[in-house]
This record gives sequence, C-alpha cells and structure tokens, in this order.
Amino acid sequence: MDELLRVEGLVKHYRVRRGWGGRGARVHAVDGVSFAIAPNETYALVGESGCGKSTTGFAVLRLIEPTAGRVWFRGRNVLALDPEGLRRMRREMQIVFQDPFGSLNPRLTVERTLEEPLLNHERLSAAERRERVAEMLEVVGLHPEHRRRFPHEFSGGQRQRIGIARALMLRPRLVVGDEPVSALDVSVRAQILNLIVKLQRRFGISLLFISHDLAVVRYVSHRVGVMYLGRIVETAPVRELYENPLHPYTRALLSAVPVPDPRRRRTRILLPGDVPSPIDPPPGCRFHPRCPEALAVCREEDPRPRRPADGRIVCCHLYGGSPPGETVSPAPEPGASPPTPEERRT
Amino acid sequence: MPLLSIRGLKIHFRTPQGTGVAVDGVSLDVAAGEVVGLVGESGCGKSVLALSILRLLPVPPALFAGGEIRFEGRDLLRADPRDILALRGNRISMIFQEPMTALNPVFTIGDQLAEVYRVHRGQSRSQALASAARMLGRVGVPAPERRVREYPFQLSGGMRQRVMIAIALACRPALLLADEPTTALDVSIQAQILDLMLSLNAELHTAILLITHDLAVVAEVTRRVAVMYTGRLVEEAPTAALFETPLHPYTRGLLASIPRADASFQTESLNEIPGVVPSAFALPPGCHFAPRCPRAAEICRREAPRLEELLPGHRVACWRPVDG
Amino acid sequence: MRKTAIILAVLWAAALAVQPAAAKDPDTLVVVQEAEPVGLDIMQSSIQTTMSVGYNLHDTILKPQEDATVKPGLVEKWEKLNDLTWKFTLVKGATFHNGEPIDAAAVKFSFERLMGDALKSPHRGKLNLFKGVEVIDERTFTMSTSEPYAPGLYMLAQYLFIVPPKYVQQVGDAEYNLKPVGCGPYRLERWVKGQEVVMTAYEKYYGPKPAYKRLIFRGVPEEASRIAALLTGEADVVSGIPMHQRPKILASGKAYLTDQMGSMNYLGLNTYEKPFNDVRVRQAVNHGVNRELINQALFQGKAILCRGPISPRTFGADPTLKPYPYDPEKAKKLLAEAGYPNGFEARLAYGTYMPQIQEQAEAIAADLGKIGIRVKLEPYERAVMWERYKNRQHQMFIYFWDDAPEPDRYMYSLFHSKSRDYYYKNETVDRLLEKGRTTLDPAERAKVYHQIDRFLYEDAPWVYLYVIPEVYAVSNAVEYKGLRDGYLIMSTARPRK
Amino acid sequence: MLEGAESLRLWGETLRALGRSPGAVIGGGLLLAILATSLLFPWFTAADPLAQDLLARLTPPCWQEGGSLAHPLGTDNLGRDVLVRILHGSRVSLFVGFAAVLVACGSGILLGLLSGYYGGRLDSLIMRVADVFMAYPFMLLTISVIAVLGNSILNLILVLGLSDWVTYARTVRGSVLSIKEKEFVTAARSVGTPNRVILRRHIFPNVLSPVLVLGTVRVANIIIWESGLSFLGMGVPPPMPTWGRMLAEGRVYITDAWWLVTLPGLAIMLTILAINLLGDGLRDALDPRLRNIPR
Amino acid sequence: MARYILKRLWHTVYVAVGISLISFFFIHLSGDPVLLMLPPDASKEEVETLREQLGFNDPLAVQYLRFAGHALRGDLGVSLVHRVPALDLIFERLPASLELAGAAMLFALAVAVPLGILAAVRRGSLLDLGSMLAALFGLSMPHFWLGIMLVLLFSVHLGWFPTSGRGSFAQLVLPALALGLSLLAMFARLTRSVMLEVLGQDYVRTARAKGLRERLVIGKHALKNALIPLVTVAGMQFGFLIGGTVIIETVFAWPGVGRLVVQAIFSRDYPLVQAAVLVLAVLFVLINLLVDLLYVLLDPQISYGGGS
Repeated sequence: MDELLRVEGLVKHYRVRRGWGGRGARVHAVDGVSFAIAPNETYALVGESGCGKSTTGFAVLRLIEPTAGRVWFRGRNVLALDPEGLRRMRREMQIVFQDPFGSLNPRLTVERTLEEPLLNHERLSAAERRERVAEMLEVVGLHPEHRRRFPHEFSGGQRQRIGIARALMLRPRLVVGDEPVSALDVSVRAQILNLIVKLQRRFGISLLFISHDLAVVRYVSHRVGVMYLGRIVETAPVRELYENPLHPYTRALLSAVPVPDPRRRRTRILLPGDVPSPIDPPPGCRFHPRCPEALAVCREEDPRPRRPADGRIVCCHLYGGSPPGETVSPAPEPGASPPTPEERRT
Repeated sequence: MPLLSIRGLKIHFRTPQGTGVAVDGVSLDVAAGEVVGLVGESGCGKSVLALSILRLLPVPPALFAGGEIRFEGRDLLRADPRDILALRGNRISMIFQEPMTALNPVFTIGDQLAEVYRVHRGQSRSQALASAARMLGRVGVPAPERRVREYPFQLSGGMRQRVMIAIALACRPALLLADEPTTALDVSIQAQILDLMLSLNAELHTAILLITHDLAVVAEVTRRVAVMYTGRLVEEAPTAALFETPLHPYTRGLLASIPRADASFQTESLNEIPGVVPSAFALPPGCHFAPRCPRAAEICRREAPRLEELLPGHRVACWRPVDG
Repeated sequence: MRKTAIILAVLWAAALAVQPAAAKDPDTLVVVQEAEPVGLDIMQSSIQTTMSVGYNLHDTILKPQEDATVKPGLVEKWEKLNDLTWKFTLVKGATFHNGEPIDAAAVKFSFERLMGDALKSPHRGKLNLFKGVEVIDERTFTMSTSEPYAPGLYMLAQYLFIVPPKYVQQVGDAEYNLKPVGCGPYRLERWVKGQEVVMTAYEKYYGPKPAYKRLIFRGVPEEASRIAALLTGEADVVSGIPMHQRPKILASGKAYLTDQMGSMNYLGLNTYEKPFNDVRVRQAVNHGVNRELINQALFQGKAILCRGPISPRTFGADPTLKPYPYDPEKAKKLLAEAGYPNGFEARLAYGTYMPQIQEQAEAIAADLGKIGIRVKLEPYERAVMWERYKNRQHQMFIYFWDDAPEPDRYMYSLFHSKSRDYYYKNETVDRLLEKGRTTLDPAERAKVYHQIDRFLYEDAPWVYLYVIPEVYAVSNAVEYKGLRDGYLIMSTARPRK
Repeated sequence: MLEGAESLRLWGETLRALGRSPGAVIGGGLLLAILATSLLFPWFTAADPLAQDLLARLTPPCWQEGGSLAHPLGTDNLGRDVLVRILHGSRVSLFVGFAAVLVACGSGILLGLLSGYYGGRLDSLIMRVADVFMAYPFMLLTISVIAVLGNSILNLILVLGLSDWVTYARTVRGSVLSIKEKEFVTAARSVGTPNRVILRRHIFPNVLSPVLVLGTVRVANIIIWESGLSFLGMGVPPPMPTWGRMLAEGRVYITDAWWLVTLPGLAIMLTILAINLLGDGLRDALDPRLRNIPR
Repeated sequence: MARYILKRLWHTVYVAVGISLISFFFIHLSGDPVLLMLPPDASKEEVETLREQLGFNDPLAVQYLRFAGHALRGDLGVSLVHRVPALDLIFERLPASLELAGAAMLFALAVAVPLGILAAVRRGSLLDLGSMLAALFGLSMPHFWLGIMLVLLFSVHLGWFPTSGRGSFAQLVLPALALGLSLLAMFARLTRSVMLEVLGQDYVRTARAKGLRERLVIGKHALKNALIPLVTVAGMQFGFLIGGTVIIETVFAWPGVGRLVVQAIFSRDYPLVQAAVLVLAVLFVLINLLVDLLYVLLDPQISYGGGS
C-alpha cells in the first residue's frame, strides 16, 4: 500500500523536576502512537491540550527527539538518520507553526526568512532566489513587494501566510501544521483555512494537521485521529467520525463543541473532572476515570486497538472487532486520484 | 429600567503614536438576570468596554471621551471612586480570559476568595475562609476545604476558572462581566464552565455580559447578542434572530466563515472576509467595514451609519443591510 | 508603608539622640595616624605607624637623641671597656607591666629573641654587628661588637626593646603581638581591632610619668577625614598632614604644627645603564630640576633643599656644599656633551603609596621635559615597585628616606655595595662608609661623612631633592614637641595651660 | 547580522521610538554633545593638558575672585588648566568606559550564546566559571589583576571588561534560553539551517537589545569604577588626565579648591546622567511589551 | 529540599576552589612580600633567608598544594604582616563589614522601596520624575566624593556626626549613608520598574475588580510579587557590599574586611588575601543561598514544587 509517512509506537517521555530540587518525574507526553499518512492525504490529530498531539508532530520531524518508536518517511527510518541525512530529509518535511508572532524572526525581512531554506538546500543565485521568493509570496496571497518588510509590519493572518510560504519553499511532500489557525481571528481563520486546503491540493502535499478545534479539523482533513493523554483513542475517516463517533471520549468531545446555531439545543455529555496529569497516567484505559460508560475491565486493562468497521480503529473495551493487522490505518486505494474538495467536505 | 445601560460611550487611547479610538459611541443595555453576548474580533474594543464599566481601565492612557454608563440608575463614570470600590466584586463582578494569570500566584485560593467576603461582607478572617470553602464547593471545586489552602499553580485551568467564578459570584452580584471566560480552556472544560455560568445565572439571577470572539459560544449561551467592529456596535439582536437573519454584512460574513463540527452541517467552502481589520489609529471614514464590505456603496465610504432598529429588537448600523 | 515610615523615624531619632562624644575626657589623649598598627610587638614590624604605637608600650635600654647621641633609659649608666665592648648597668627596681623585674637576663633574652630565626624580626639586621649579651649580675651586663661600631649605642637605643622573658615564653610570639607586656610609660588596656588601641599610664614606670592617664591610637587613612577629626576635637594629635593643608589648620585656630622626622626625597638614577651611566647626564638632571620652584609651589617654601645625599639636618652633612642650582642651559649643554643634544626618553617610577608623590613626579617630569628628557611616568604600588628594584627594571625612581640623625643608618644601606642595590656602586664610597662606621671619634667621623657627601654630590648618582619635614598637627589644648628622631613618644605630651 | 537598507530601517524605527521618549532625547542629545566635544575640541584648542604653571597653581575659576579668563575653570595643583584637562579627560574616560564595556559585552555575549544554545557540559562549565567570577569580590579582583599587569589604559580596559563579563553572559544566556524556544528558531531548524547560522542569524540579533541596555548603563558604572581605582592609585596612569583621576587627586584639595573635585565630578555626573537617560529610553524603545498599545 | 541544599553546598565548594586558584596565582604572580616585610635597609642575605624560611622559593604549584592541604584542614595560614592567623583577622573585621553593609542596605531599602512604589503608582507624575531624576544623580556620584562631602558637611560643618571610626551608632550613620545612597538610587529604580511590571499583571486587575482598596492592591497583591526580584538583587548587592566597600571604609576609617584585604594585596600578604577572598566568596554564595531559601516564603511555587 502507498504510504508517505508511517509512525509506529512513537513514545516521548521527558523528565521534569518537581519543585525545589525534588526528584525528577517522568512525563508521558506521547505514549505509543501509531498512524500512517498517504500521499495527498490530510490526517488530523485532534485532542485537548496536553494530549501529546503537538509533541507527536514535532517528534515526527525530529524537532524533538522521540524516546522510542519508528518513523518511516518514504521508506527511510527518520529516527535513524545522521545529522546530514536529517538535514536533507528536512527538504521534504516541513512545518507550519501556531504562533504567527513567535514563528518569524522579528529581525529578518520576509525575503530573508523565505530564502533561508533555499540557502540551506539549493545552490541558487541571488536573482533566482528572489524569483522563487516572489513566486511563493504570490502563491500564498501576498504581494511580491512585501518581501522587504519585517514581520511586525504584517497582520497575524499575513504572517501565517508567510509561515506557510516558508514551509512550501522547498516543495515538501509532507507538511505538519501545528495548530496553524488557532491563534487567528475568526474572519482571518477562514482565509488561512481555505489557503491551506487550496495549497495542499495544488502541490499534492500530505498534511499532518494538528488541532484542538474539531470544527476546523472537520473542514480540512480526510482522516482524523483523536488523542487522549498521549494515545490515539480513535481513528476514522472524517465523515464517519463526526457522524458516528465510537469512543466515549470522541462522543463527549463532539457533544461539547459549541455550534453557532441557537436553535440546535443538544444534550451535552459533560465530562467530569480534568484531564489527568501525564506524569501519572491512570492505569487501565486512560480515559476510564472520566468515562460515563466505563466498565470494570476498563480500570484494569488497557484496551487494544480494534477495528469495528472498515477504516475505523478504536481503543475501547466497548467494541469488538479484529485487532488491526500490520497496517495501522487504511489509506485510499492505490492509484486513487487526490481527493477533490467536494469529496473532502461531503 | 435596565440593570446596566451604556449610552454613547466613547473611549480613546493616548499613546506616543497618536490617539486611538477604542470605543466609539456604543450604546447597550443589559436587563436584570439577562445573558447578553458581546461579540467581536480581537481589537474591536469589547474588552475595553467591559473594563470601563468597572472603571478598571488605566486612565491615562485611556480617556473617556463621552457617553455614560448607568448601573441601577447610577452614573458609574462620574461616581465617587469609593462608591465604585463598593460596587466592584460586590454588585458587579468580572472574570477574565486567563485564569492562569488572573489569580495571584503567591496567595492561596482561600485567601484570594476570602478577601471578597472580608471587604464586602465585613467577615472575620475565619468566617471568610469558611465562606470561601462553601463557595468553592458551590462552583464545583472538589474537596474545597483542602483547596482553600492551595495555590493557583496547584490547580488545573478549569479549576482556576471555577475559582475565578467563585470570587466573582461570592457576593451574588447583579451583573457578571465575563471577558472571554472560556477562550483559554479546552472544549470539554469550556462546556463545564459555560454550564456552570448558566446554572449560577439561573440560581442567583445574576445578569451576564459575555464577551467573546466565539460566535458558537454565544449561540449556545446567550439570549441577545451585540456585535462590535472597530469600536462600534454594528448589530444587536436576539440571538436566534441574529444567527438566522444577520442583517449586517460583517455579521453575515463572520457567520459564514466559521467551520462547524455538528454532524449534519455541511458547507461548500468557508466564506472569507477580505482584507484586515483597520488599525485603531487609521480608521477609514464612513463605515469602518466599508473597505472590506462586498456591498459597500459610495455613501458607506463617506458617512458612518447609525444603529437603527430594522426589525423588532434587531438593530443594525448599515446603509445597505442584507435583506432579511 | 506606614511601618517603614515608623522605622525611618525611629532610625532618625536614634541618630540624633546619639550625639558625637564632643566632650572628651581631659585625661585622655587621642592620636590619629594614617593606619592602625598591624601588631603591638614593636619587634615584629617595621611599619612606621605600627612602631609609633609600640614605642609607647615598650622601652629600650637607652634613649636616642636628635644629635645621634644617647641618654640613659633602662640603663642608668654605661662605660666603654674597649673599642668593641660596653658595660651597662640597669636602673634599680624597674618592672614590666606585669610585675616581672627588668634584669640583665631579660636583656639577654630580649636580644636573643630579636636575633633568633623564630621571630623573623625585620630589625634583626640592625643589630647584627653585636655578638650578644653577657650577664654579669642582675643589674649589669656587657655587649660587644665584632668590629668598632660608631653608631652602636645609637642603634641599641633605637632597636633593643626589652621584653619580659616569662610572659613571652608563656604566651608565644603571636599572642605577644596582640597582648604585649612592655616596660614603657603606657600599658595596654585593650586593642579593639580596626578601631583603637587604648593604653593607660603605667604607675610604676621608672622614668618621668606621662601627663595623660589614657592614650588612644586610631587609624584613619583618608587625610581629609583625619584633619576633620582634628578640627572637630575628636583627635589631639594627627599625623600625615599634607603641606597644602598646613596654613588652613593654623588658620582654624584650633591646632598648631610640630616637626618630626622628615622625609628626604630623592630622584634615583640607574647608573649602570645608559644614559645615566654618564656623570654629565646625572649632573644635567640635577641642574634640570627646579627644586626651588617646586618647594615654593608645592610646599610653600617649607621644604629644606638638599645639597648632597646626607640630609642637611643630619650629622655629617658637608655644610660647604650648595644645592645644585636650577640651570636648564647648563643642563642642556651637559647633555649635549654627553652625546644627547636632542635629549632622550626615560622612565620615572614612583610608588603610589607615597603621599603627594605624584604631583612631585609630574612637576619633575615637566621640568625635565624642558631640557629634552621626555619622561614617562610609571606609578607602581609598593610590591611592584620593590619587585622592579630587585630586577633592576627602574631607570629613574623617586624614593625617600628618613633624615635620621645618624648618617650610617641610611648612607650605608643606600650606597654600600653590600646592602640592597640602589643602582650605584663605587669602591671609594664603600671604603669611606666602612670608615665612617668604625671611626669612633666624632670629629674624625664627621670629616669622613663630609668626604662622602662631597664625593656623591659630584658623582651625582641621585638628584638630591629636598627634605619635607613631616608635620604633626597638635590640638591647641596639648603641648607636644615632636622628636626628630624616634616616633610618637606621647609620654612627653602635656596639657597646655 | 542584518544587512542593507532593511536593517537601517529597523534601527530607524527603534530610533523613532527613542525619539518619542523625552528622557532618551535629552540623554541622547547630551551624550552626543559630550562625545562630539570630546572628539572635536582639538580643532578649537591646542592647549596642552600637561602644561604646568606652578606659580599659577590652584587658580580658581574665572567667575571667582582671583580667577582669570586664561583658565576659565581654574587650574589644578600643578597649575594645569582644568578645562583643558576635563576635555582631554573626557576622551580617556569615555574611551575606557566604552572599550571596557565592549570587551565585557563581546566576551559575555560569546560565552552566553554558546552556553545558552548548546547547553549541556559546555553550559555548566561556563556557568560554573561565571559563578566563580561572580563570587570573587569585584574590587579585589580588579586590584589584584592590575597589581600583576600594571596599570596601563589597555590593562585597565581588559580588567574592567573581563571581570564584568558574567553579567552579560548570564543575561545573554537567559535570553538565548527563551529565544531558543521560540518557534522561529524551531522553524529555522526545520528548514535545515545549521546551528552556526541559527546562532548568528536568528539568536544573536535578538539577544542584543537587553545587552545593549545593560551595556549603556555599564559604561557609566565603569567610569565611576575607574575613579574608584584612581582613588586607590590603580587607575589610568598619569599624566594623562581622566575624570576619575582628576577627582581622586583633587579630593586632597577638597577644602581649598572645590573646583578640582566638583568640575570633573560634574562631568562624570552629566555623562552618566546622559547615558542612563538614554539607557532607560532604549529599554523602553526596545521592549516590545511597551510598544504594543493596550486595547 | 535537603538535596537542593546539598547541591548548593557542592556549588560552594567548586566556587571556593576556583576562587582560591585565581587569587593564588594572581597574587603570587605579582611579586613577593619579602622585600616589603623587611625594612628597606635590610641586606641581601636577610632577604634571601626570609624568602627561604617562608617557602617562596618553591615552585608555585607546590606552594598551592601546600596551601590547599592546609586549607582542607581549616588552616588558612598566618598573616605575614599581622603575624596572626589570617582567619582570626578576617573574623575580627567581618562584623564591621556586615554591620556597615547591613545598615546601608536597610537604609537604602527602607527609603527606596516606598519611593519606588510611589513612583510606579504615580507613573509620570512630578514625584515620579523628580525621584527618578534624583536616583540618576545618586547613581552617578562616586562613593569617595560623596563620603568626603558628607564628612565636610555633617561632621566638620554641622558637627552632627563623628568623622570616622566605629563603635557608636552615630559613627555608623555617615558611612551607611554614603554607601546606601547609590544603593537607594538603584533600588528605587528597580522597585519602580518591577512594580510597573507587576501592576500590569492580570491578577492586579483581578484584585481591583474584587473591590479591594488601592492600598491593599498595591501593598499586598503587587508588593509580594515585586519582592521576589527585589530580594534577589538585594541579596546579591549585600554579597558585593561585604567585600566591596573599600573606598567607604577608607574614607571613614571603618574597620571592615575590604580595606584589610586591599592592604593585604598591596603588601602581598598572601595568606591573608587568600583567606579573605575565600571567606568573602563563600559568604557571597551562602547569602545567595539564604536568598533562595527566602523565596520559599515569597513564592509558594518553589516551596510546593510547581511547574504544572
């Protein structure tokens, strides 16, 4: 089957110091995450803060070093690459950040920021570089004249366009979007979301889209993985997930998302309490202390991934179904054409 | 008589860069026990408006350039500072966006909550602490007797916001100003907090002015909504009406630009409002939204429209409103 | 904020309540020097401010005089047995402050302690011509030298302090340095480190009793503060008064000045190397410094211009010599003759620790500039100055010496090739210095020193500058005459009527 | 660093921000005036700061009785012109101040960058050395080092500079630690930029502001320290005048020639005032928190 | 907590070793005390004998190891000039240093903190401008100049305080003032800027929204947070003050450690310099440790183990 990226059993633990010279504690930020992304596919990781979704994204790019696991990108194990190999690999895997203010060096002009990837990876003349920068600025909807400006001379949305341009400068195959629109205002958010979708299609990019916003995820992605406390609890094609969520956590989450429609009064599933600390995750199913449908077994046993239906994986004792085999996730049939926007949003 | 009545409020900011307009002639009423939403994008002046009610804006650089704010008939802008002190946290309370930073990191929860009882109810230290624990229990903080001795950093974000709500509602205020109370919280926690606010509204009959950028939250919680853009009120209507038949092109554009998570909802593509919000120092003449408005006409660029009641209870400031 | 205000108010009230002790005890004499003593055993330090304190606690067997003679001290009479040996008789019934008797054995003990390795006394070298003390009986002893030694008695008077053997053996040298028991006019009451040394008059002192019951020494390094202490009445006697402050002190009507030992400043030249290996250059430099003007400008004309190396106030100075006249033309001519028609560059070193030395150095440098010697000033702190002496790195240097009454005390150590090297060696001078030391007849001896003075005047290894009388300021309430030799002997001070 | 017209524009903006602070304008103007005077005065007067006139020593300033226009600010203990000496002294004092700060800044920035960016053993090594320097009483360190090296201008600059690197290193390290976590640095890493380039291009320019502010204020401190060292006889060697040395030497005459202490003291004070005002303004101008206006 | 203190004590050890190395080599490189210990007319033989006796003819490394060996046994040697154990000398002087530094600090803080707070609260007012301008002047006055001026004014002219020395409270006032004034200026500026920062924090707004009186908002909510950076700087400055007040000690003949050490450096009193620098450095580290322990009182996040 055709996979661009495949992540197996990714683990990231780190140590924090508790208080004043106290003993270090181990944070289980990501605890055995597996998924795969096909070419041209948008895969979303969604979850609440602290669930490990961003850590997963960074670890895939080795912007933080994972503790364990394997990341295969086009058949090569990213985690085994030497620094030079990694540097070369970076051409093909890029990232767009959340913070439109923090992600641009305030002391570099747009041009300098955008030409940096080219300087690192391609031998081009200054004129060629300028050309490429101008081209890319147009692609993301900015004026080529803007290249001489500094970040603080742009609005948040424009900055995010620059961030996207930087990620696309090297024509990568995979882009990780780490909450790329969550810092933006409503009206601007729509602009950027549309841009992301447009560019993803135009350049044939695979997108790992990380977000806490279920509405946004629904709009951009083909498949969604729901994360809770360092684990993926449910994976499904976007439409099925929203229409028929299986995992109790997914269900609760979806019911809690406010909807801009005052007529629709739904029953909300209110989850009790807070997300437990990733320092001491609960035994058994990590969700069981808050789960309205928890069984006795949930307290004891960590549920293994099940496949209750084709293309769906859920980690919950409520569901039977075969455990997924070698393939962690289904991907579009080989040879399938890239999804059109209509497909995406149906 | 409404509980809170704002008339023609104008607030300017004096900075070295020049004078900026933060609030430009806003009029808004909140009735007793009512839940009203005030919506707008960042920088539209909604927080400034909320802060000005309690006179919490630093003056200078802020400057009250006109209008009045009446609370239970009293003009707050001209009231004696001592009277304002007596109102704050007592008749009018406020909660903020960041429960992390809104609580003082070096005092216990109990201390910060008890302060309200000591100041406004004249309770002794131990009485106040007991009241504090009771109130914490009421807002759903588990083990309140233990929590009163803890510090803010020992609590999760949701718990902190509950504490903030406890502080705000301790004296059963007539009005709660909630400035983006759930923006920093996760979805599931947001649901909890909104729920809590609504139930306390029902229980204590406290009116709520909910200030947020999130239309979905407004839709779920409020009865009436006011929409702000660059310091002006552009539309005000009962919530259902606003969402169903938005009259102002801005409101309409905004609504169309939100992706939705509800199962049955489908949209072809998100609407985009072109351009960016103008700076408070360089506002366009006429209608501030005109440069971005698909329906803008000559008059829009020349003259600012006034807020007028087009439908019953539905007011809009637009020369060319979208047809109902 | 109210709390802080209260604290402030209390602090302020306290500050005002504790008024300075202006009304001083009339029986107490307060002496303020530049530094507090580093120790109280006068044998363990050669620092002047330290020795000045020690002189009031300790006593020597003889009392040195301004004319380089001696008078009886603990020794009431002495006789010369031969050219090498004296016989001394101690006064009767004298005791140390702790009651130990002062006898010949104590003298012997003191001498041996001073000369022993354990003490590492800096004064050991002063008495190394003495072979030892022979005890004859309780009150009599003899001392002999290895060769005839003219300044012998004078050196004993200066450096042979008598200490109580029992006490010293009991407490050890380190403790003795903190709590000495001497036999001087004052006994130690207490030493509050860093603040003051308090002494009280010793009732059983064998000599004349001091007028003040109590004597306090303090150290105040900053000269403005020292003078302020004098003017406010906190101090009775103050040392280290710079020249330009003197008229001011007199004008205040609160104090007067008294001379003591002077500082004889000179400009040393490295005669081993070019250009100062040429006597014409050295003479040129002597002609090139306008000492008269410097004296007028910096010292209000109160300094005494030097003629030769021996202080004009010292026994043995040749009275027929005239100070080198200021003559830049002659200086230039001499330089040209020596092969430096365009002058040369030279380094001038001086110690930063010497009072007022920098302005003298700058003035001299300016003068020398006028005859074509371009001077680069090199201020060094004490240790570096000496390190460079040792390594022969100086070219010109300003140094000073006490114009002590006994010429051998400094002439031998400055000019004899066996002593520390001050960049000048001359066999004639060596021979004459040895002769000066061993000639016992004073008249003969004077002639020898005249010869030395004249020879060095001509050979000019130095530029002879001036003697700056070191002046102590004394409160008008006190009668005190500084002794030109020795240190601050406060037992001679009397209240002024 | 920054190249070309854009960087000028960025600094221009900072300057404009500075221009909005009256303190900075006064301070900057004063400092410029002082610097200009100290650089340009030889064009107007050839008077020798070392020329002595022993007979005219301690002449008071011209407005006082006994003063003359020949020496507008009077003469010192060797009859040298105080005005000329203050002018010459400005060069040495300012030079020592700025140069020492440059040395301290340079070494501090370098070590702070390395320490903060690479972390690990290098970091703990550098920070331990910093701890040692921090705990070493500053005055004693300078004195003992000058005792070894002797007191030339160069040594003084080195000593004052090198004993002060710790503050800069720590400040820079702190900034680097926070900037290292900024997304734009991660972004640079993600596009494969080598560490060396990240340090130079992304981190260095962004840690400069706090150091710049610190540095300006330190210039002032060093001018005072130099006077303190002169007080102990360890400052810039004579005869070249510095404000500090004039002050230290003049104190001997404090009761009879007030101008010897007061005038160079005033010069120091004015300069330090100017520098501090500028530093405060700079801090405000460079501090992004104060740039954003509240809404 | 215990672990932390242990760690900090280890920190003290390496600082001590580093300090002793630096001071040892610097002071030994710069010349030899023997010439200074003997009078200038001492002969060459005398000089050589003394040098041999004191062990200065051995290689530097040997001398250092000898020093370190003794130091490990708590013996820091005997002062060459004072001829008593160096540590004794230092501990005799230390109380004076602590007294002066403490008084200066107390004075500075007592005035500066209220002043800084007032200036911050009334930002831009005449009081703010005036006090900050005064603070700038305070910062630009060299210590010795200020010291001498104070003596001339308050002792000679007005006769309120003694000129110098230590013993009575009156004698403490002027040196503490001279030393404290620049500290005052610094603390006032610091307090002001820290307060400005704290006053902009959300929790201050919360406190106001609760209806607290301004005095409580500032005196309780703002101040306690502002104290944390203030305490850090105050602790560090106190550490600097103990060894760094040479000039004031000289002007006022204050018997502190600073002047003792400077004198010792000048006279190359190796053991005394070594011991003093070591003691001062260790003291500095310990004071900072104390400051860190003080945080426990101020910042609960530290005492309870934070970092959520």
